[in-house]
Amino acid sequence: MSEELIFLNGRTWIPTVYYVGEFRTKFFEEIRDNKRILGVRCPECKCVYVPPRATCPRCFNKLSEWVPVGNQGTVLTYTTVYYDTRVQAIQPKKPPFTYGIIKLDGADTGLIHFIDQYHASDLKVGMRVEAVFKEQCTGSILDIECFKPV
Amino acid sequence: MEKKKKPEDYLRVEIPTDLPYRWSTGPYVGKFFAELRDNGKIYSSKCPSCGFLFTPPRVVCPRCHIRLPMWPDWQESGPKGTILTFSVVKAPFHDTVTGRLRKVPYTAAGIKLHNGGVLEHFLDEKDETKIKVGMRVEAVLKPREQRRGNMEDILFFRISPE
Amino acid sequence: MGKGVAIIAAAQTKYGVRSDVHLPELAFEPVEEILSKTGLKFTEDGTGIDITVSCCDDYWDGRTISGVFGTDVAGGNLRHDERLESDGTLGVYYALIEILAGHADVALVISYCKESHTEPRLVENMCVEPVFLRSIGLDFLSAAALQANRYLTKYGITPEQCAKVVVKNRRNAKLNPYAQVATELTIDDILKSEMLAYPIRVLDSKPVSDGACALIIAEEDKAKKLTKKPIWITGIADCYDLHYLGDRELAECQSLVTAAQKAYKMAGITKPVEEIDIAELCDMFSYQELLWSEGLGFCAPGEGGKLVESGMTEIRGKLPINPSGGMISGNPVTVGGMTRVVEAVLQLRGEAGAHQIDGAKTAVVQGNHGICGQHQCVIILSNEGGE
Amino acid sequence: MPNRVAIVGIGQTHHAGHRYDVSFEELFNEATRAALEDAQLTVKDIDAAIVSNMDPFDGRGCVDTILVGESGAYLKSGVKPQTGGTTGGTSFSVAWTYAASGLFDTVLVVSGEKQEECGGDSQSVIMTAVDELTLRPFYTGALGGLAMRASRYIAETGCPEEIAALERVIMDENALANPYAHLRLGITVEDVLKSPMLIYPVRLLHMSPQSNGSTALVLASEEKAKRITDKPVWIRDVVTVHQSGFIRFLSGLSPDPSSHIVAAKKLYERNGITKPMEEIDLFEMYDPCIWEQIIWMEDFLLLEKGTAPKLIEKGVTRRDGAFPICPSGGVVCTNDIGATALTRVAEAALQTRGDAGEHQVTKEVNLAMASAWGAANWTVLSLLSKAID
Repeated sequence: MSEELIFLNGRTWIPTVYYVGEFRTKFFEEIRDNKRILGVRCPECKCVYVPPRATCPRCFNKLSEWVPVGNQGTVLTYTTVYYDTRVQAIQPKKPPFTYGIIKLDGADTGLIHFIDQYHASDLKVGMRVEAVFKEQCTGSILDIECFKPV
Repeated sequence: MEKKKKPEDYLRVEIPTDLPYRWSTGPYVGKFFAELRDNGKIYSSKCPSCGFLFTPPRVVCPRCHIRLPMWPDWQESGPKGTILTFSVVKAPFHDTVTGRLRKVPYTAAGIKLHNGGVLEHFLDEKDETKIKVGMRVEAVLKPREQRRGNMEDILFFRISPE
Repeated sequence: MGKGVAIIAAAQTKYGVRSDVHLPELAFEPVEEILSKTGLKFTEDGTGIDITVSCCDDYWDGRTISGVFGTDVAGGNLRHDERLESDGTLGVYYALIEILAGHADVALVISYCKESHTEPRLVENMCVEPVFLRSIGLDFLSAAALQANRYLTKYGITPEQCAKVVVKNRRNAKLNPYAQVATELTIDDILKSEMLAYPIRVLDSKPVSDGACALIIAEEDKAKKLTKKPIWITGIADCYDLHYLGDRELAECQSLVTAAQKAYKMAGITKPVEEIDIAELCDMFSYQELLWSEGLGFCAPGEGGKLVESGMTEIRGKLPINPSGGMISGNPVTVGGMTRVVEAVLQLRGEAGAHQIDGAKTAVVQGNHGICGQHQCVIILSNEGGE
Repeated sequence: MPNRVAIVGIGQTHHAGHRYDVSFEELFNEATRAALEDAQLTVKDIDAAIVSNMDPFDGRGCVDTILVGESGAYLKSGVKPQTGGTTGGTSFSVAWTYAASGLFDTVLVVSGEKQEECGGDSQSVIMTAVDELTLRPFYTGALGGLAMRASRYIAETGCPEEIAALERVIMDENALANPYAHLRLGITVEDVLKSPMLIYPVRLLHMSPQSNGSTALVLASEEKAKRITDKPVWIRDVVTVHQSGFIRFLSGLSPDPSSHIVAAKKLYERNGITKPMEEIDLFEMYDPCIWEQIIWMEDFLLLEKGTAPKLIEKGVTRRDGAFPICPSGGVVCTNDIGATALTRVAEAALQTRGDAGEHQVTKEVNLAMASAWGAANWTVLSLLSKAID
């Protein structure tokens, strides 16, 4: 085929904004004001959820009981990311960086966040980590800077 | 009563949707673009079953559900035509390609091309009182060296002097 | 099920980076083929196709209500055309539901996607919860890597065992003319390929791919009239898992286990390994074929690595998995599950050519949608039956 | 004979200009809970969940997977339809089919939209709905098509603007009686006539607003439905008719009939309806603009062109009229895109059950119709009845 291929460059840009909702806002306020992470407990199955949500996905109960969980936790799994999304920076950190799923002490579910290590020898499933908070909080999950090994 | 909260009082996370695309134009619209760019010609294809004319040519007839003819079984259309519908856009909105507000006003029109189908394009007249359905119009192309192989190789349609 | 439902025809495009065509043109290729194969038309008098079900995704297609252009391709003008944003297997499921409900007798199901015209990681980032996941840049690749590491660590599955999946499937792909990438690889090639997100390397993941599939599904009487080789859907089920990865035990796949159990029950299968002749699974990443194999009950939890090492899942093994080459040899998302159905149909009809498994009678297909296989669909197909 | 299915639970959130107070997930959950509560069921009773929205308005893909915890879909079946404005109607049709298939007895359908999350610029979202190769630079906004249809109707029938204003006021009166409606203005005909012209002949008050909200229904197969409630609303039929975006658009004055007419004819033929206005008791129409309500009355009810204005003048479409249209206030008062078409069905079902409260129509409702509109003038038309046969 000698036919030349013509391409058009396109883009979808929409100024999307996501509302946290009054219920979940407490989670971010607590980080900002007290540098403390909260979970919500289901009255029926007693599961403590982090990230918080207003409904127990298993029992469907409305959740309202906030419970503090530890700023320390255990790494359930992690991955060190080496690729770059290149075109736009959706990744808040420059590769290589590490995501971990961290089960905070007292929580029954894991929170996905950054672990500030990327050498294989420094990372291990089951390792203990602790949240590092930002000085200036804006009300985002990035108010937690990352988790660092204890 | 509690003071009414303003939008900015509510916690929110701003992350724009920003997705890049690189569209393949394929053997139908792509070839139409190439002919427009290289030879300044507008082509249409005709459904062999129902006779509907497609400008630019497309792959399948929605009515008859058969593959439409490929190049070179197309017919030359325009550059003259008549206004079928039009709309003067006055309210600005974000252009999803540039991420900026569209410059308004502009007029978009559905033009029934001579010997062709209906082509949507700009009309070089922003005063709606001067535009009437059925008016004769004519395509104005960019100079050859500025044409890139897309719809905007046609600058706009202008109302023909009667 | 209230009545027999069968797949009577299947078609697919060649997969690859298809810069030569615009998306509707790609989608029309298998539709044109299947219409010409079956002679079916879009009629209103009950002699042709009653409904079209399309599976595609707005963000992947770069178009809001992507089904609008799909209407022309799907024969939907002034007709009943339904559009789902999910994997193609869910489209097959919905067509069957339409038929069982008595709302349609013959359905065309299509799925299409052109991954190459956008940036997959950015699209996937749109498909996660924004406040906690989109904010940190998560996409389906980094999420899969979290799942892979959890699975490997929990059960001591080795990167070599995952690599063996790739070696096997890419070799199978050499026998499949529709496959995108068909290469003879060694385990070493994979283990030395570029690391994307630990433990997933470039060769552990599927390439960027474009393609489309079409199927015709019909109720029993019409199926028998329309083809001599109907492929019966004897079991089918889907199941959702939770969205937040930290809510799930990622080393298990609860939604797949649930869907598989339901589908097996419907099909009357009690010993999957004995009763199934062939499996086509959505292995977007090498570890997934192992994890999904466990979910489908081909081996005990944690035994996926040993399963691939045993040679049982090789093309000439007792239970060949992905003789087509699998998704790891290149199929787009949203289409991938339907490609598995198309491949299973070819096998059960004895039309798979060089990668034919002789005497295959029963096949299982797995499709999924969402982050880390969150929404799973299992389909059991057989060339014997009709109720 | 397909299996019969009934609506056994109806729920909706308040539809509002802003719902900053809740997250997207919580919004869908509100409607889901309301529908389950109405049916007096728990999430354990649900076999499948059909969850839908129009993704780019909310800036999320795969929302069925994101909402699993809030829709009750965990470890259950389901799928996400997406057909633009029609989505809610399509989702209803899909849920009806699920419940009729014999594979699922009780099916939840929840649709919604948090339009404020697209940053307030819905025009830009809709711009991405037109052909990327040939049409995006010339996009005229959603309004363009509505205005062209309205101006053509006026030219053909001489319908005075006062009729549109009157019907808009009737809708406002309905909305004032419906606590869930978004725009409840207390406007007069004069107000409508003086409201700013957007594109001739469409004025600001003619148009539907941008709303946020969610609606949910619980559907059940015949045996289940009879056990769940003593007031089931039976689904007589649902007809879907799509049409090609290109042929409608590119032919301008298309020779093809509209999908509304094709759908209506099919529905009436399948259900032995010969005089729709006499046999059907009310109609919840998807009316994106008040002019469309007038034009589409004629399309859906197979009336002669230009006859709708007289019916409006006579008060036929009012809540106490002979053929009430949109007693809820309709889409011109409430438009949370993904939910809109499902809200039409929900409202028609409430009226059929006699549970619409202050906006309950005067006449008895035995047979009600609801329409959906979206994408390239696509149609879903549903027929609900009080009696099973």
